[in-house]
Amino acid sequence: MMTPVQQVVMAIIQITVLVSIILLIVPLMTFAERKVIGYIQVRLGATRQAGGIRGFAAGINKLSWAMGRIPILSFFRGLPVFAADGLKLLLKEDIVPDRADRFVFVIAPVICMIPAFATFAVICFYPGTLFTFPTTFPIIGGLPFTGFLTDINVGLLYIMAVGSIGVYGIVLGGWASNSKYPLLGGLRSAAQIISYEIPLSLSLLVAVVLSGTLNFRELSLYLAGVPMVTAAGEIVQMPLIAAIPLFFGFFFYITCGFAETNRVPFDLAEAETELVSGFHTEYSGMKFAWFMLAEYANMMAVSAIAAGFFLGGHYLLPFGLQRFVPDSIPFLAQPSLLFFFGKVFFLLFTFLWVRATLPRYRYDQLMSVGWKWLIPVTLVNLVIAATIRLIF
Amino acid sequence: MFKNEELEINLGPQHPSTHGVLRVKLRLDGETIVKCTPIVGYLHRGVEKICENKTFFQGQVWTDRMDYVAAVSNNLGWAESVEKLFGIHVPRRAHYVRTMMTELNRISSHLLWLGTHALDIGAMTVFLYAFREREQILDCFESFCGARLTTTAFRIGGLREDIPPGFIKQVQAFQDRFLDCIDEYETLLTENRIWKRRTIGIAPINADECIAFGVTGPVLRAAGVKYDVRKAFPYAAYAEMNFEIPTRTEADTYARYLVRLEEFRQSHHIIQQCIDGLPEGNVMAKIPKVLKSEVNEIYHPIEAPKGELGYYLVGEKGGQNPYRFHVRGPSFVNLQALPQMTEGRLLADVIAAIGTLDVVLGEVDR
Amino acid sequence: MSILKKLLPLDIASGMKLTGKYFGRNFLQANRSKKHIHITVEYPETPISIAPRFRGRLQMLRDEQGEIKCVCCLACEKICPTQVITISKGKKEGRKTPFPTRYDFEMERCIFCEFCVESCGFDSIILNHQFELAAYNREDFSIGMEGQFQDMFRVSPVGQHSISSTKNPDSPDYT
Amino acid sequence: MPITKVWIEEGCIVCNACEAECPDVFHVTADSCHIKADARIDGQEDENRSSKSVLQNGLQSSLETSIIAAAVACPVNVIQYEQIISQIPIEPPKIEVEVAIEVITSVVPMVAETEPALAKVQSVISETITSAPKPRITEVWIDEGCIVCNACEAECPEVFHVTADSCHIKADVRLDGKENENRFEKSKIKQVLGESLVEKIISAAAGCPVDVIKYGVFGDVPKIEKKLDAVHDHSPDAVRSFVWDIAAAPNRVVVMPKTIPLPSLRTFLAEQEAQKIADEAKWQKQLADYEINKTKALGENKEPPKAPVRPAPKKDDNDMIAPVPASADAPELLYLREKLGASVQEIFQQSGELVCQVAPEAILEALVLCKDDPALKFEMLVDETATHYPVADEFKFSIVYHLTSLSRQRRLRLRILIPENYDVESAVSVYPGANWLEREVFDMFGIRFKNHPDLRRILCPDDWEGYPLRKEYPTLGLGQREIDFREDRSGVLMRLSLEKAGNLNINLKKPEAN
Repeated sequence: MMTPVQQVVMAIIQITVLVSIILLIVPLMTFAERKVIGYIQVRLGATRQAGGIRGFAAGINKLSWAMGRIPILSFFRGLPVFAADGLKLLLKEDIVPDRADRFVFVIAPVICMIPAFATFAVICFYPGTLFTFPTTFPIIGGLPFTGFLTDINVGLLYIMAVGSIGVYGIVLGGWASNSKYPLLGGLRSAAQIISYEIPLSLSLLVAVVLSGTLNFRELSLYLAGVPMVTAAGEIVQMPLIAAIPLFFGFFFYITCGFAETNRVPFDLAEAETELVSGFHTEYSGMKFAWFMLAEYANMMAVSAIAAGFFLGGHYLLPFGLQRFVPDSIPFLAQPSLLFFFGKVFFLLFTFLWVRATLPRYRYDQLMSVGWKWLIPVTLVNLVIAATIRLIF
Repeated sequence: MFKNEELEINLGPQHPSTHGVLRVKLRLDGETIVKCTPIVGYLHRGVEKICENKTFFQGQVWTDRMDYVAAVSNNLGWAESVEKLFGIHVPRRAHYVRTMMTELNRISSHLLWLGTHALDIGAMTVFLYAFREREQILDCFESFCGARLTTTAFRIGGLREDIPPGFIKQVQAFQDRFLDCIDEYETLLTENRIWKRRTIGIAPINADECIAFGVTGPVLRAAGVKYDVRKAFPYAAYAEMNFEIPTRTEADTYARYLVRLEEFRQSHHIIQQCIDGLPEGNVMAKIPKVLKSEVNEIYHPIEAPKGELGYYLVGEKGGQNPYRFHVRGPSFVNLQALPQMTEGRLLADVIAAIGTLDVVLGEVDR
Repeated sequence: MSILKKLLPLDIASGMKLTGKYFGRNFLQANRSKKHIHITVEYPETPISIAPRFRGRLQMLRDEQGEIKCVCCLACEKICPTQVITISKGKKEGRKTPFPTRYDFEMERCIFCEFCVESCGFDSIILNHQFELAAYNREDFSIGMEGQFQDMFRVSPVGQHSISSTKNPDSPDYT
Repeated sequence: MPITKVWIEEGCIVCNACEAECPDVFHVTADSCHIKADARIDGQEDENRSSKSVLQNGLQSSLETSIIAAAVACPVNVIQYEQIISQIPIEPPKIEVEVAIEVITSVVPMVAETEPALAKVQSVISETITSAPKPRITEVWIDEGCIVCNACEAECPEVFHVTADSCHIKADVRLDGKENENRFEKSKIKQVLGESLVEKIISAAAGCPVDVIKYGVFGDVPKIEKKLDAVHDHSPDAVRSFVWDIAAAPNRVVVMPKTIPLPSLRTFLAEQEAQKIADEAKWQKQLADYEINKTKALGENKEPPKAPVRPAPKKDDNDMIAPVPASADAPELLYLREKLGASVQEIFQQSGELVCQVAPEAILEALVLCKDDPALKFEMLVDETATHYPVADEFKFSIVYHLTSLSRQRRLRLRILIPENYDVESAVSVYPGANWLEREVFDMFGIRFKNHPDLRRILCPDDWEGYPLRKEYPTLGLGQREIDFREDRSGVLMRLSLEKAGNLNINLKKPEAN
């Protein structure tokens, strides 16, 4: 067992690693958004830095121009843009509107961002030890570095509880701007989150009902089809037929996830062409960047949950199909960080892909889709899952 | 028990989806529109007054700048109305080339409409796909007359020069791939459930209201009225062309979308006929270097991409410039119907309605 | 059937397929391969094609002897819809026809309609292929016969990329 | 001096410059330039290269200046003319004699006392005048447009005196001894000074940047080169600045129309009738002239003049047939006249368009009829606009309604003529689409419409003054900053004036923007 000091140090190290990964992936996502949507729209996206004809920027530009000759690698031209983007947002003038509610205006992006980051506390990236610190390390020498921060047994509850706080940031930001378009955007967002919280929870309940646990790590392992030992000592394995509600549940969850993260086709809160930019019309500089961070971190969280619950988590095949991969195959049969992140990145790509393809729902249509369509369907799915659980 | 308060909100003049500097004053009850008042004039440059002080030759460059996405159509209207005022007989080859260019321009204008309309409703990618084809058309314009947007394409009495070598090949290359491109747009939009929900039944205006408000063009045709100036009062070489007037009866945004898509195909068909049947001969009528008009007044409408574009010209005896010049811009007249289409509906529908009316503020304000 | 159609998002799937196809094609192909999938051009590095009739900036021409061809008939000044051309007539030793002592072209108002070139009976002006017409001062837009940068006979140093490289604009036979 | 003959030599470039200068004589077609038949005495029009066409007597002196202007404007100098030139171009010598007497009497009063002496002096003077080899400046004046640049005073301080806001001719050189602004009024110079100051005055006039100094000279003008015109090469780093070239600024006065271009069958027929009568009268006069000349020539045993030829109607090789109004035969127009009766003022067709002019009081009735009558059924009002006729007496505006029948595919133009301050009945109750169109007419012309639901300005701001499309409204907007589009942006004029100032040792300051 670890001493309290060791626990604290370990937690700090893990949090630092996690937050840096998020903070790295989020700007990379903004870069990927440009490039993916650019490629889809038969153009190139970002390819270069601004800069003089001499010096560092020019060197990078030259390098990326050479990179352009190589397929696939040419996708990563203009990669330094993400750093420039962040720098720009940091250095930009921070404007607070004259009649805005100053305190709320400043606090709103923080409210938006903190829950988005807090969600990652219970997400399990790897169900076990990634590596062990060498014994030469002070304090933490010889301790394992696990693929998850905490392993609490109400992980899902925590996710749903924390995740629903983020909308307050949007509502308050829209309200505090003291401007009409942000107000409309904030109100839309409030209504939207309330409507979609229910089908989101219902679709996640499928996983809970099937596995019987709220622990993220156990959930993901069980739903991947791995035989598990219960507290009573029985060996349980997910029946194959449970893949059916899981499969549909995945789509429902992803749909609700789009709505929760305010992405197209449900980006009504910041509808570019209707409400100019919705709730963050009046925001600029770092405060705007926090909203962005929150949005992309939310996307990552949704992707990670979807990957962990529905897409087989750390194993290769989703929906419990992993059992057909014989254990004798060395790499593919084992859980891996690579599989998990591969699925997360694919889902993140899907966010961008959908954004480039679909139009936007109207406000009332979004509501009707949520209430009249998604809630009944997820309920039916839940009943099916419960039936399967009961019978098998 | 509850206090109802209406919110007044200005959509524009700076707004991403008002397509220029249109300002719409909206009174909202929640997100429902109680009153909608379009306010125009932010781009008023006095084109009519300017043209009254320019010669008939010079006037053409101002028509480029009214409906700048359909400059060739405007040029055609100007050239034809001056020719009508003077009674100039234009060679047949010039008519064919004019028809071809105008139809290309109709496609390019509709492409811009399609792209921006889809973008307003949230579909980003159609915009770029539409601009890909539009770019090819603009390349054709560039090789024909040297400019891409403000074309000043035609001259009074015909064309400045004959078509350049290789031009037909260039247009044919566009023709060959354009039908596939229409299918791409349709894949992204026509059957898409979100697109259908956003457009079906939105911003309706029936045939009687259209006629009452003087609304013309695809909006009128989507209401089931088979009226097209190209058929009703043929000009240029349209009398010799074989094409259909696409109509729908639903009179909503989706119907207008389908009508315009069908117009793509009809324009494609007309261009093909122009290429195949392009007659030989000179392209410029013999006209004096100084045009001095007789006392006459004419109103010459053409079917611009947005609807009936009419030029009203009054000629003075011996005058080198028009005594009076008036433009009946289709966008200007069509925009009148906006309150009719949006009142009692939702805020997002205003965006769809402005998009589906296809207004260009350069023409509204002139 | 219709319920099934409503349940299964095939319409969305076909749209995703199309956009996915374009992404895949662009992703797998080098940006600068022979066949471009993308329509954008990396402009300063990649040369772009200009149609022969392109209407760029006004430029005066010289004849074989290096003489200015313009004879000050004022046809261009008269026809210009925006009055950007100002000409002063003058005489020059050993030349029969009048000689422009001043030929001003105010590019900021020019609308590139090519009426001036059309009206010129002596082929003494053209609109060249220059499209990079930016400048740092308003005064730099008024182009005359003299001046370091605003010479009517030369292209501006800003527009190095926009002249097709095959033709030398300084040569007298440039058309 | 009347011009008798005009012809065009080889080398015409069909540049149209001559027609712009003198449209009465020259007529430029697509590929050649003609002398008009009306101007020629033989009444024919051909390409007229090298054959000298004789102008009609009446036109010879009246068109003199414009023909000379056209000849000067010709870029290739192919327009030639024959002119009757009198011997002494400038200057009646009588004035000089008077001046001389005055000078002499004032300078040598002692001599003038005796009559024979005076006669002697007079004879001397007349001798000097007729044989005078030396030139004399007789009068100096300053035209409009002086920019008070001080250049003339630097050149010739004896004559010119530049004050703060104007330029004067000094009192002591003037014959009348007064000093004033001296615009238009040619001030006579004292004869004594006339000779000595010739070079100075001429160089001052040449040095004037706006060329407003004019002088009358007697005798041969000494050749003084305009130094500044010769310069056209200069170093690229010359000072560049903004100088307003006032002389080149276009005239911004509103030119009001002189005619009433209101197409009308009645007017057209009346004009044609009048033209026919005038032509006939002209022809009769030509015949009569010929008869007189013939008898006169026969009486003097000279060769009789050619018989006049009746000029054939002008034929152009253009693809252009000017559309003329024709009487109405369209059933719509006839039906309208039958239905509306006396309120229809005129019906006709022109350019294939149907026009029906009704009384302004009956316009609503006419619109209702057009819309609802099953025989007409003009469902749509496509356009409504107005035209301003400031010259006309009985009316000031015409309002036209363009109606289209979608079902029958016909168009009709209804027209009313209204005086100033007449409130027209609004068409909105019949055609709701007229709303914005009438607002535009109100905005642009100030015509008010009765019973219009929302008569506000539409394109102009609400507080705009004036009605822009009226003819008296200037093209340069009211209250707009005057921008001289011909300002010296490339700095040529500035450079010239700076150089000149440098030559004259004047420090020209750069004007400051206020």
